[in-house]
Amino acid sequence: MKQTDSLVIKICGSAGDGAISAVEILNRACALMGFHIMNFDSYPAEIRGFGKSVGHTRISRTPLLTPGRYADCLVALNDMHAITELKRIKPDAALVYDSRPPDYIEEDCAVAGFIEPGMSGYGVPLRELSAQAVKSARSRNIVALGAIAAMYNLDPEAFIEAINIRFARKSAVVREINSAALKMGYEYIRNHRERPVHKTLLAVKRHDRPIRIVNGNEAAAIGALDAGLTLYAGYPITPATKIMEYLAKKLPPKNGTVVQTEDEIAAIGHVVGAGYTGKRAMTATSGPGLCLMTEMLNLAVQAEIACVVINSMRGGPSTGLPTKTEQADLNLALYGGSGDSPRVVLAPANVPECYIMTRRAFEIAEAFQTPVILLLDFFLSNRFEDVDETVLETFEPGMFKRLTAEPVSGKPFERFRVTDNGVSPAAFPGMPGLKHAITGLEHTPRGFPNYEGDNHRAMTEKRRRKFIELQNAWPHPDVTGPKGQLSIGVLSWGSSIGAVREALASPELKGLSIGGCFPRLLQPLQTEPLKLFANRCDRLVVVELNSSGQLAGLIEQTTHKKAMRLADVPAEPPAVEQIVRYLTGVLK
Amino acid sequence: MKQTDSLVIKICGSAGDGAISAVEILNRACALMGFHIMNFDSYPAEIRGFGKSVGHTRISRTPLLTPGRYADCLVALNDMHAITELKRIKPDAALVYDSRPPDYIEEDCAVAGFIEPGMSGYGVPLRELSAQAVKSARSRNIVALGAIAAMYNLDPEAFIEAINIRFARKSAVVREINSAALKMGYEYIRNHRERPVHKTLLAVKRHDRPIRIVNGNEAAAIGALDAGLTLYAGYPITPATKIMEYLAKKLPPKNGTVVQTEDEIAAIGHVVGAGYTGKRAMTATSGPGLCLMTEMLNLAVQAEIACVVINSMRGGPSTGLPTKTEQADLNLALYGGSGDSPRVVLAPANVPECYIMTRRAFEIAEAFQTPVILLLDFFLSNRFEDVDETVLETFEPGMFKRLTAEPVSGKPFERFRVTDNGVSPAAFPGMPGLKHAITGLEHTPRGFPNYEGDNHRAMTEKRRRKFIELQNAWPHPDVTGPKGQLSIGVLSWGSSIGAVREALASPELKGLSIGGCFPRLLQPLQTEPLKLFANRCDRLVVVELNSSGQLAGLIEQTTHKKAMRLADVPAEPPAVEQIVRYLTGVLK
Amino acid sequence: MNTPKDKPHNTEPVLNKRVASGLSHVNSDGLLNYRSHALPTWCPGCGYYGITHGLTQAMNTLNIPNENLVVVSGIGCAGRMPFFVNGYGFHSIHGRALPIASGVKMASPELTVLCVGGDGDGFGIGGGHIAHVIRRNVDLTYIVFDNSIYGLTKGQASPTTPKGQVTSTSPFGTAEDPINPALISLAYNVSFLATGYAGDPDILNTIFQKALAHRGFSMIIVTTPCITFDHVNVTWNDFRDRFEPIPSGHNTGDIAAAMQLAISGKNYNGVLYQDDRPDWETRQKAIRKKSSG
Amino acid sequence: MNTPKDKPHNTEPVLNKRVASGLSHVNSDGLLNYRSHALPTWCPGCGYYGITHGLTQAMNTLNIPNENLVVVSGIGCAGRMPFFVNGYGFHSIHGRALPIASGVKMASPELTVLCVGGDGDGFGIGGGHIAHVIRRNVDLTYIVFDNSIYGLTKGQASPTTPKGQVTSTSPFGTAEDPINPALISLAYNVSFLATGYAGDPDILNTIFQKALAHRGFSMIIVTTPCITFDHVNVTWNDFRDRFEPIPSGHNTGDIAAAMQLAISGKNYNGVLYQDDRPDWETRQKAIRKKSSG
Ligand SMILES: Cc1ncc(C[n+]2csc(CCOP(=O)(O)OP(=O)(O)O)c2C)c(N)n1
Ligand SMILES: Cc1ncc(C[n+]2csc(CCOP(=O)(O)OP(=O)(O)O)c2C)c(N)n1
Ligand code: SF4
Ligand code: SF4
Ligand SMILES: [Mg+2]
Ligand SMILES: [Mg+2]
Repeated sequence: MKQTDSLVIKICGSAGDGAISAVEILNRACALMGFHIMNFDSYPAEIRGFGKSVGHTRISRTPLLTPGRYADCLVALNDMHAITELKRIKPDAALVYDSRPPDYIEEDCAVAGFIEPGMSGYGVPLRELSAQAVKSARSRNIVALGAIAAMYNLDPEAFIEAINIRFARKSAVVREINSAALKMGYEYIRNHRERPVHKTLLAVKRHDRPIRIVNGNEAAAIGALDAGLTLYAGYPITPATKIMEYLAKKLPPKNGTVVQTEDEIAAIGHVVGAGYTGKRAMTATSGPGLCLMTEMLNLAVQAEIACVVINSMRGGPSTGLPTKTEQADLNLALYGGSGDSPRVVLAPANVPECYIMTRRAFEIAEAFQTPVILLLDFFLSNRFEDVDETVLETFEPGMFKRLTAEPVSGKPFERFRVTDNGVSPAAFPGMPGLKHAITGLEHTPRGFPNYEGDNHRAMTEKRRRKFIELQNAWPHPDVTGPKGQLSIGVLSWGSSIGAVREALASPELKGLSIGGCFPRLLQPLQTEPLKLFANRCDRLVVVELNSSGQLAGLIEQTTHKKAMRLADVPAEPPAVEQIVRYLTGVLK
Repeated sequence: MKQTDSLVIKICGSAGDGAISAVEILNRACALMGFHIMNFDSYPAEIRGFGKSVGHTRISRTPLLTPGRYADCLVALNDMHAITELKRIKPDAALVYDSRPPDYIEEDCAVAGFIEPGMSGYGVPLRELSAQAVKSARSRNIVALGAIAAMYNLDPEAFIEAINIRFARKSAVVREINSAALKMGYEYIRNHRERPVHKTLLAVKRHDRPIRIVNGNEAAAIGALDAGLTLYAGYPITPATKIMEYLAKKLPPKNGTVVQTEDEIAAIGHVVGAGYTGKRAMTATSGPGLCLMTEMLNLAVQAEIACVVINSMRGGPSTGLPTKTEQADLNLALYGGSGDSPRVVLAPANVPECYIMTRRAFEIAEAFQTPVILLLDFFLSNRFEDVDETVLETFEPGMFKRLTAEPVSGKPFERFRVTDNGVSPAAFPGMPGLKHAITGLEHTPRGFPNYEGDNHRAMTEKRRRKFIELQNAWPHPDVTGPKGQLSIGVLSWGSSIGAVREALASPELKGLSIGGCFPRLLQPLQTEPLKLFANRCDRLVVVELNSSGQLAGLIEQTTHKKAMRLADVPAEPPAVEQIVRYLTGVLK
Repeated sequence: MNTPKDKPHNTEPVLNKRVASGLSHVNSDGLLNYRSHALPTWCPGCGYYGITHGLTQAMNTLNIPNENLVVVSGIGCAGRMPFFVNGYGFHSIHGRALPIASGVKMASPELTVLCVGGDGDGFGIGGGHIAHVIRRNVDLTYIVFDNSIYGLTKGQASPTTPKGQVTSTSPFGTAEDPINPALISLAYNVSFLATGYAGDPDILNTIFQKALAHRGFSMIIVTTPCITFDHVNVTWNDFRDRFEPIPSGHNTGDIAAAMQLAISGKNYNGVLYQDDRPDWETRQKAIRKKSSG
Repeated sequence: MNTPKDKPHNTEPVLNKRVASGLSHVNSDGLLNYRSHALPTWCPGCGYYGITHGLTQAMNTLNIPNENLVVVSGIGCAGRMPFFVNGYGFHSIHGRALPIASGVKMASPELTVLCVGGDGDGFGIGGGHIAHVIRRNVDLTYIVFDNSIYGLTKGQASPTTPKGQVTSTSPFGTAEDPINPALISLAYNVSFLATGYAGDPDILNTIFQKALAHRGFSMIIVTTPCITFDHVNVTWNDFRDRFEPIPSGHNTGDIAAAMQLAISGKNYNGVLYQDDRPDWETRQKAIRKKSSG
């Protein structure tokens, strides 16, 4: 019986088998016990009912950086689908399967036939026990959860609490019979196996603070709510739709408005209109939608209007791979606009950062009167993490503040006054004494169209200058690893940072002269700290999920140093193992 | 009386004064005499009738690289406007003005009052002579042309020929009275001045080949026609509209179709639809329109469809400066698309190249099954050059050829077969035995949607690989200057190349250890020759009309060498003088 | 990393044996002639099967050469159609099927071009294009699969969702009034308009035949249930009763009368309007003649 | 390099003395209250002056607080309007005035939001947005300056250019049928529709007053000549005769009757349709109440 720090569990079934909801209960139970969790399920790409669903979660004593790739335990609610998951389990994994499957499952389609030496089979009569508890096979998933509790020495009471939370709105009977199903699975393992425990997860203290289990989309949506969002305008697109669906429930009670527009151009149009009146507004989309927003974002740059856009990336180009993760929209976010069109680009690395950086995005947008694009991706949008509520509550607003104009009598108002830091005091419709018109044409300080070179140059410079302050005020990129000269400096961004950090902490690389540098602010890039880091490194490696090495190019521009690219498009989150292997190879 | 190689003439008036059409005749006359010309007029930005028009042309014995900035001769058809042009003349310039202006022109508004020492005033009773010749002041511009012929020792017969061409569709009387007006101006100078000649333009041989005077827009349009364009779809936008207007006249007689669509998305949609059937189709737009096309261009990348887009750049961002030149859409052309979305970007440097590269663009698009973006700009679109017709006639098609599939019986057709060079044999609707469906989703070689990592990686690589062949087959960037190590290597692109080449050939810089490197193919960038050049240079300077240094960034990524930026947004073509000054500064 | 390399969904088609044998009677009608070998990825019970059935029948009757058939679609469940038709297909991007199909037809007028898409694709993001294809009268047949929901993105409101309906983006009911696509198309002055419903493939068959034969732009709006994401508006249950035949005596050449039908509040199964003004190609021929004259 | 640094066009406004004195009688009507100090950049003789005149009169009568007035426009000659109005202005991008104006109103419902633009801006590139603002019934007043031409880009065909008209992009005449924007707006189920013409600012004044008072989306289509680029379709000469008052007895609450007027081939000067369904903000209030209940 091994002890372990973290445990990866996969529950696999057809849609309708309850794989995903079992993992939800498992997450909740583990969070109640004080564990950290990171959960990233996979759904069928097509709508039709018979695709494979895999609930995948990792449970750990310490905060998690990735959901892990290989499972310690695979639960088969559907044997056919479970078989295809066998390549993603550890050599010593446990397999939970129905020991009395229905007759129609053919011999060679039973997952139990695939148990290899080193693995442990845990046959449980899932269907039968479920039938005993709830009079149908529907709670097989709950029975399996009971088995898991027994196999990993987890407190069944926490599971029952989680079941009660999960079925809070159902009848007491539902809660009771499902609790019974859970206990049956638990007792079955305890009573029918000599060594019921597969691995022991080292115990932890229960959290003394409230814990929420949220994914990146929810965290960003909550961030927007807490920022005082007035208007959300959006058009459905995977993986961003859930942000709108969440806000559609939560924003109206706060007197805000959610509008589903006719397309993405209208969505960003609404946001820009709202921003122009000084209100906080946001939209969320994915690559194809961001393409359509570029013209309007340019208007916001030229007319200096605050707006926030979340872009959750998926595989591309074009419609691409709508339900797979990728990080290939960086170039579009940075450069997707005609003319010199500087806009702020932020990329959170994990779920809590989705919250924090969405809130911060509104401040930046307002203080610098600029569009801010937040880059999430399918992985980050959909992965669940346990989030300490204090993270949400202790957020300190006001890192950046809007500068509002005061009317000066006799002096015409200069909405676009050329100032040292490029920021001009703003005014909004409704304010007396500060009336003005804004335009997407180049304009004078007062906002009138003007096509002269000197004015254009001054205004172009002004718009660029705004970002120097941001560059200075924003926290420097996280730098990890030994001090002094490094053999390799590894850079990464967004949701890939977790895998890189986990790789750097791995036994294979720990102690080697490798450091990491992880910027969150991708435009304006913080040139000085990046150069400092690059100068300490013999080689630079940039890890990202795209094929051309989009951050790598940016790093090369900034540091004038070659950046090796671990740029891959696996249609899934980066593998820690691949990063370790690559870096080991570079060192050789 | 100075001799000179080239002569810059400005004719300045209100709209309606005929400044622009006088320059047109002047160009034609000079081309007939065998001179080279480069002409770049400026119009009022607003529609209303009383803005300033400046016809600006340069005449030279040798081929021209820029239209020059400072005039040898300024003709004032409107004194008020001409006064504002005085800052753009040479110290020894001649000023042609109406020596008997109408009474209502106030004293201090007469341009003659601004003649400085060193300048030569050429008072001509423009109005009176015109009245004598044509019974109205309407031909003052032609009278002024006569004066110019005399002042620069140019053959008046060539002017009369040019007048006849210009008024070919008018009555013989019109041609005669205008010829008379011309002669009056000519004789007036010859008879009333002791030293009629201001400067002598060294004589040249008449061309023995037919010469056309075309601007970049026309050249590109003719290129598309000669390439066998089937469909032009476009939406009006400055400075690209003229391409559509030209083709609307010329394409229908060739059985083609011009469709003015409801917006730019529909325009590129039509082009992609036509390209999908194997026909040659094109659209032209400017920055705001290109923004709207990015999503569809991505579809063309993913579904591997040939299409050609001309983007004529203007000042930005957003609506920006619609009638001013700039080179700030490079980033958008390179990177404006979600996902890894490689597309070809070409930038011609002058008018003949607009022709050649448009024709070539169709070949590239077809051979590599990809969108091709041609970057022109306001300056290149609107500047006229004399083009030797043989340039057009000697174009050799077939540098790149389309690979068409043959049906193989029993074997399903693989439209997206993974090949060594990334190019898969294509097939088009109507071909029996090769039916297939294409999609913007990631797909298998046969074109079916597929979301697996291995397939996605293979297809992403395939799409990138196509450009290696192009990179190799395309002529290397022009490299000028001394061999061996250089103090400075100057890079530039598009319409700015002319000014850089002129600067490098200037007396101030000639003979110094400065070289130039001028790529036309901007994506894929030709890495090896660029690195080779960069390695020879102590310092790199990139000259371009944008503020962030868009090509400079690309060069840094490619060469891992810092690129100094002469990146300016003057709202006009680059000044040779500024480049000379900058480079001299760098050398110090 | 949790998205394991599973058996590819919807990849190279496998002609499932059971389905193939079940389809053998259909095959005897020659229907498979216009079916590709890929099995539809739609939910079992989706109305789209009925539409497809009507369409394949129509093409079968008209005997359109497969290699001259091009099906262009946008994105959505409906947008998957091109993969299931035996011809050339272009599954393009969301909302842009019409401009692309127009480009196809303008550049290669000898092709038979069919355009299909959902209500969101057509009336939401793509709504700006319809008026202009109609103005040009490009010879396309455009079939809108109107399930009054965004199917592929899992159940958001569409421009035809009734006011007040609860969807995933309108948990308290939609605030917008729905559009009347038939009336709008008539106001755009469409040269052929029919409406129908997925439950009667045979009538759809006759409608599609007329539409395909029409020279000019033909639009067919087919009401169809999304059994997965709409349980209140369009369902198989109450569906059949909603539709009635075009009133006898209706003059399909009378656009005002057609507009009357469109605002009557009733749902009709058949052709509401048709005229024979010149299509785009005919107009272009006139322009070409003029231009060279 | 040939674009010399001339005196800036259309830069910080100079109140030309002669014009100012000429306007003094206007000023005595208080009209300048809603005129900015910038002089319009339109061609002398353009119909837009008449529309502006009618509009300033209407605002003057309604006495809208200047600082609560927001004029949002797209791009085009018409789009320059915000610079000439004494209020807040947003000269945005081509075709997107409606979504932006909607965002303004949704976020700050206390503002009076006016939206203006040309026929190309509104019915060409922006045509896809109209149906949806109408579905939401956002409380905006949208004035379309319909000169049936693209003015600012120098004379290309627009969606309302009559078929066969020679323009710079249609040297052999346009091939497209024009749209009927009034009919289309009614088919979209607009809650207020009026038509008018630039030659009668006084009638426009009364129309604009009604539109501004209407709670919900109001649309006013104003026919106006582009004297610079259209010498055949809409010109001052034949203009006045084309328009007639709304027939007495017309019931503005009857949408079918309004559609009759819209397809009659005649041009009317007045309100064709108006109803009082709840506007967007009212609908949102209901949703907010439900959501917190
Ligand atoms: C530009 C863009 N925006 C959004 C999406 C996401 N998307 C895909 S299909 C769809 C709507 C589908 O609804 P509908 O057109 O009615 O087709 P159905 O699925 O109902 O057949 C959306 C919003 C996209 N693919 N591209
Ligand atoms: C995306 C985009 N495409 C094209 C243009 C160029 N453009 C500016 S105004 C205009 C049309 C103007 O016509 P209309 O809307 O009728 O206004 P008008 O000038 O007649 O008042 C066009 C095509 C642009 N600014 N932006
Ligand atoms: S989701 Fe709805 S529209 Fe899509 S296939 Fe399923 S039933 Fe049909
Ligand atoms: S071009 Fe036409 S629409 Fe524009 S200002 Fe002049 S007359 Fe008016
Ligand atoms: Mg639908
Ligand atoms: Mg117009």
